[in-house]
Amino acid sequence: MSDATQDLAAFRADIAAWIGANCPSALLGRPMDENAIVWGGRRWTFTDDDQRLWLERAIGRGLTAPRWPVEYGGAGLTRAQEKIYREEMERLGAPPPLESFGLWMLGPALLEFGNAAQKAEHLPKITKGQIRWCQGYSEPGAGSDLANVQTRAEDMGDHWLINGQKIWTSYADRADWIFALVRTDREAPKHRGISFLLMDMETPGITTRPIRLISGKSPFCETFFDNVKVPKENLVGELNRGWDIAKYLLTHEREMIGGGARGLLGGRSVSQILAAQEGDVMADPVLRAEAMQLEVDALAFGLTMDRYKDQAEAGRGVGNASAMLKYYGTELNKRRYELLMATAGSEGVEWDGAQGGLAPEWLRTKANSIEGGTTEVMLDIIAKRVLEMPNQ
Amino acid sequence: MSDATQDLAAFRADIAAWIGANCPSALLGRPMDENAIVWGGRRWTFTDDDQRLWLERAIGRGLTAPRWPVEYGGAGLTRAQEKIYREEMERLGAPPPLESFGLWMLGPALLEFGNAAQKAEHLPKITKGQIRWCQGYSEPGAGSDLANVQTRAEDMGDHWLINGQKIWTSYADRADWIFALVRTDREAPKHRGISFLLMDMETPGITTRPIRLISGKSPFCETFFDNVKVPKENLVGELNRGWDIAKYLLTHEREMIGGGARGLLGGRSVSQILAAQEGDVMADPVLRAEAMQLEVDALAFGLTMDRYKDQAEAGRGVGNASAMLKYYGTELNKRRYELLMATAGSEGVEWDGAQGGLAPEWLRTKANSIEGGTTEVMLDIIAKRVLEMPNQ
Amino acid sequence: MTQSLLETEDEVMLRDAARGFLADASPVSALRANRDAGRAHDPALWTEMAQMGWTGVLVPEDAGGADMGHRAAGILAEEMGQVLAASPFLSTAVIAASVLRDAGPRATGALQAIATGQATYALALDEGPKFAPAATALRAERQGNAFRLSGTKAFVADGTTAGRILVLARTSGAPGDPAGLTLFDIDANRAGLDRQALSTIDSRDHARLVFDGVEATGDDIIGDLDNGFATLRPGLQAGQAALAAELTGLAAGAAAITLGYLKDRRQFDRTIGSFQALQHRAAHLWSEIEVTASAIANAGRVLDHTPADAGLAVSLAKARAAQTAKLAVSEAVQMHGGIGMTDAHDIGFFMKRARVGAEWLGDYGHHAAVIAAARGF
Amino acid sequence: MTQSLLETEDEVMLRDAARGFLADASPVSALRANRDAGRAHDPALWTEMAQMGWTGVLVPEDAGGADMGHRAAGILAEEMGQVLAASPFLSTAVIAASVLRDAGPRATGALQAIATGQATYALALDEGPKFAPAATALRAERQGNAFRLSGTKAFVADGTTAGRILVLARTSGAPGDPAGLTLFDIDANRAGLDRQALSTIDSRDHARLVFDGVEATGDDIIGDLDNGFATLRPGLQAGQAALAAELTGLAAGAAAITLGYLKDRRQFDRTIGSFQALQHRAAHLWSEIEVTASAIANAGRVLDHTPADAGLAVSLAKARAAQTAKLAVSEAVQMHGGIGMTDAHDIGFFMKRARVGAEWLGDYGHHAAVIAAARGF
Repeated sequence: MSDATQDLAAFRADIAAWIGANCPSALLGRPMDENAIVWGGRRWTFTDDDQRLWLERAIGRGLTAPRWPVEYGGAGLTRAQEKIYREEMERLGAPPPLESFGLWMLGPALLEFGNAAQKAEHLPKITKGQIRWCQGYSEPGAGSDLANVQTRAEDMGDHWLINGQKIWTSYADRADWIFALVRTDREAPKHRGISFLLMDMETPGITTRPIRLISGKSPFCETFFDNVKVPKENLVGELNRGWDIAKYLLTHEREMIGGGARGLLGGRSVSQILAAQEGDVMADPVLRAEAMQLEVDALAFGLTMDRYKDQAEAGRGVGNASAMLKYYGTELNKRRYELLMATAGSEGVEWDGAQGGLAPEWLRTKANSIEGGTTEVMLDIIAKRVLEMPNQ
Repeated sequence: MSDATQDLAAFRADIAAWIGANCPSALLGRPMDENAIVWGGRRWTFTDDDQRLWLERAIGRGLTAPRWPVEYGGAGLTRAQEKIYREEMERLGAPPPLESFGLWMLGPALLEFGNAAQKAEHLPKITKGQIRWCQGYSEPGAGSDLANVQTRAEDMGDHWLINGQKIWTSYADRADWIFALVRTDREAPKHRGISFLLMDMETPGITTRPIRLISGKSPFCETFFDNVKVPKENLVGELNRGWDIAKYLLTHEREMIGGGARGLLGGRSVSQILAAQEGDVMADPVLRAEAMQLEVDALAFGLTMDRYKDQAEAGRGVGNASAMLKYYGTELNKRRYELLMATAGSEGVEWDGAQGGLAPEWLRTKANSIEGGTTEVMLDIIAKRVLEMPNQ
Repeated sequence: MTQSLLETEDEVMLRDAARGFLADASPVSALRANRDAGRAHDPALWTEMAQMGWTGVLVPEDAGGADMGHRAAGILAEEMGQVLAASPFLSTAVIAASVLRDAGPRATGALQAIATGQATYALALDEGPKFAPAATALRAERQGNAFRLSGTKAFVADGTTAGRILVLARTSGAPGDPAGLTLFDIDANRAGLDRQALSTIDSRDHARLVFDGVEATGDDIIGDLDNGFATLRPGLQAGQAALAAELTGLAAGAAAITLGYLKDRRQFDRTIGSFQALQHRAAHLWSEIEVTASAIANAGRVLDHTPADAGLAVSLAKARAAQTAKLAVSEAVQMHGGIGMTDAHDIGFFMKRARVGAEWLGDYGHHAAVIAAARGF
Repeated sequence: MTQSLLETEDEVMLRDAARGFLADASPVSALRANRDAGRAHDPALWTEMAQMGWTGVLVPEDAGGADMGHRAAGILAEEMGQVLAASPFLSTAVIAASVLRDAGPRATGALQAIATGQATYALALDEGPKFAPAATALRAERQGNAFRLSGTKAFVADGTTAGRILVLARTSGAPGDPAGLTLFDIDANRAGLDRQALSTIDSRDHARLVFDGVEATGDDIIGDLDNGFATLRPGLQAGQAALAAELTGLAAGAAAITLGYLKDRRQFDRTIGSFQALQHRAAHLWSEIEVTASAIANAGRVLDHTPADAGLAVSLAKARAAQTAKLAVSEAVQMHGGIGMTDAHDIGFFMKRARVGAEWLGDYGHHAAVIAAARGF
């Protein structure tokens, strides 16, 4: 056994012991429904004390952001160590102490594109769960054409003046800050002239309105900017080069959403769910065949996620192939929920019946193949950039 | 009961009696494999005397071309009568006395576009099975772009001079005459400048070469034209307006191929074939579900063919919806043969095993969605012409 | 196949009239308004349907009905599906009317009440999450001349609003046995019957019905004792065919809205309907709807002309319709993109109703199995 | 999941070397030449494979093998699939070698003969049209110390050319019983064995083997009497995994040829690869191949590291590979249009081999059922 392998084995034993000693036992193995997620932020209230305790302890060890530098509240782990940490968390059934768009999206962007002051100001508040972020990319009418940014930021000398509207801002009504794409040059070609800006949601002129979805829930908002004054130093990266940051984050988001296809079920496999169904719906050869095919594809996709993770951890990027993960993972998740609804029969069509929240979850999956780049855009990316097929 | 209905009932009784009295009993219910088809032509040899007798009797009553005028050797039936004739033929298990591209394609074109002399010359030889026709549309390199006709016909005053090459000419090596699209104006836009020409295959300068297919069979040929002299009167319709005739025939062909999806199996349904399979392959839920789904779709498609036939018989055209019949019917037929191969297991992969000619038939179905307009072209037609979706 | 699947002139006129009426009287916005008001359907719409003769579409003329037949009922259901019009049409005018018209002169009054729009019915059948009439366990215990009904019906369409309940109960045998069932026709307000409204995704009236010793007499029995499955069959088949028609109309409605959107909406500086990948998918969807429409027409024709042999035709219609509606609403929501996910847009209503319709009266697998059995495999 | 699915440096080198060698030594044109010459495969190619150590890929080093493991065997099979290279690699170097390496010191000579390329094997297993080892009916009747084998093996890959036959025979019990089977290793020229060549669509060597009292002794038995199913399992799983790898390589090969065609071919005045509907289908196909490649890599890793638990991983690989190859060749032929239907074009060879590979050693349904059982439903 090499030294490196020995070190990792030691790390695994160490981190498993730490999780075991620090994660409140009531949290272990608890189903990961919506109420179990800790988002943090100024207005956050914990469901119970165990959640608070677990977050505090994780912050103490930097484990809300395992791979971030220690100076920003991370744990400074290597890729290999982070993988082991996540494996042990999953094995022990410990929930993530904190989830946030700050951890997933803004943090990586700041680490790559932010200046020293921005990192020092924002990253620690993310790792400590003090500030909850939301994302302001899409605009009404733009759809898949994300670079069609109309929200304007005018340079007023000592500040930016923002006017416009964003849509699909996740939980903007509960977020403290927003990172957004704004147009800073209206003369430049579409993909130029966009900048990446940070704004406190409490700034005068920012209002939000939740969007009610077909599932009855409102995880997204419309967010309006009416003469909003933003300090000049809130610009991330170069002026008019915000699209570079957006592309970086889009690839990042795709991998996350594609991978989330497994996560959304809280780790339960199709087979486990079927086993829990009432009656023998699997006696229907149509449903049985669909379940078998889904299980085959889901297992193979899970291995593919593992393979791409290994590739990323080996320092080789995933690049445009992330479009495949996003495409395949979200379509698979839609199939999964169609099957679950079909096996649940009439119980599945109740908002609050014996199958609990199945119907809203099913409807929610329909957005999987739209948000973060539609299935159609993913297939375009694979065709054009991976397969290098010609334009007309 | 109305007079018309009474007349039809009498016609049904009459035609059934005639079929019963005239079709040799050895032919009734015989499987419609390739050897059972009577194509006719100068070089035709019957498999047996019953075939010859049945053809002669059918010719005597005009039933090789039921709806053609009596003067050309048809029976002059109405649409409703023809439908009854076909129903009774099917019910009694009587085989078509004659099949040919002359009956299916050239005849309808001549009846619509030909002049009196052309009809008098060619139609009787078709209905009597004396002349076998083939079709010269496609050219190498043109693919789905049928209007990309390069074979040239030069006006030499007293004759046309033909030079060029056709491909996918069905049974050209056994045909007596060919009807072909030729370019008569090289300056005009692509769809103009094409004419519709008839040629005797024995004319000097015409040669054919069979194309071997992946099924090992050669139903198609390449046909070469090297300074072929053709009489001026062999032009059908207007000069340079041959594309109108081609379009007319393409719609006609599509309906035929789409409908052939049922006919290709000689009337046997999937369920009958499955019932004849060795062992209980239907115990496999994947194959069972596929068989169920195929049966559902095939039954519904059969009803759709009936509905469109009724519509055509009611004097309302089918128009561009024929693209749907062609698309759906051929894709269905491919699914059917994929299922049959899967249920046949290793017996299916022999060229000449216990499943007989299944493998070549399966491979042959792969051309269904290519010939007569590809699936992609059919979907384009539906999108553009039926749904009126915009061009870019 | 002897009956033409083409629509007769009368049928074309009926369809046009229905489309015109429903566009005004019950657009999708009416469903939204009903939902927001916590109302399963609008009694005024039902009154208008009665005035047009729709409630009596399957009621014999001597009971005051229009007796237009199953193909006509299917056309009405298709048009209702196009705009998601909510009413007790299927439960009452199709299912109950089909059962009662075979029940002899005693049922004339009930049929009259349906034709006039005064009576509404619900069919209390399934006790588990899947369609399974033979699994009926709800017992009707004989007590002298009367029966006491006890048990639970899990999912009853129109169950909270209907004035009368057709309930399939076990009078002998054990659950799983298709024999030993009896069909009762009882007042919905009878003592011991608890009707619990379910909150379902299609915003229509569905209920759990708990029978706690509900009293019934021999007069409440439709058809023969212990032979309720056979009594119910014409109603079930009529309901399955009409529900299939509704789903096909729903698919066509969702496809039409989507096609309009594809032609309007611009992105990347072009109309999104000009993207070939979307064109091919739209063309495929149109083909599926077209093929399913044939199965719908056929089911209506067979029920009208040779009802004894309708099993295959009805199951074919329901199987195809469930599958086609699922495809249509999936494509519709996906092609609308984000806006299709919002409650403010109508398209989500189509997706939710399609799911309920796919389950009610037998899912795809149930009907495909009927077809396979009929075809000998 | 502890083993990384990424290829090691050695594996990348092996793949590159195999690709280079096969492109020269066995392009698709070689398969065509073999077929036209009425030859199932080219012995010279086999000799070269032996010289490169491929025939010994699963033979232990002490028997003269390279012992590179199952992942390596899969990489070789994938590369063979890419160009449809025909050889007894699967039957001999994978299946027979995997069986024999567990058979103790007695088998060392046989393994040596495989590693040097001198011995070739065929596995005589299926007696009906579907993979069903337990259904084995071919009997080995005991006569003193000897056995007499009688019966028919319906579909034996490499059956006419192999020098030796591994035959699964029933020594007790009845057909359907997985117990009571015994695995024999006999010379292919033994008296009473009639090998009838089958003409199959993939132009490879397949045969019907008729055993008419073929004599065998206890020395010919591999493993234990009546326990042949267990003896065969490592060979079957290794063969299934390698066949899955071949099919995945075949899918990738067909997709690559098609992609090249789409980029070259012009129609309607544009490159057909610029049509978005074809782009989306090509992208979908690429995604499926990519996902299947993970299952292939995983099966190799599991067989190398935890072979006792390989059932799920192997069936996952075979199920995915059969499905993916079917999609790939269907799309390939359709996208080629007419030219793809001609024997003169190579793409048809891919379609034919994919069909045989989908059936051999268990079809999609067989392996999906194994997975469902392993996953508890």
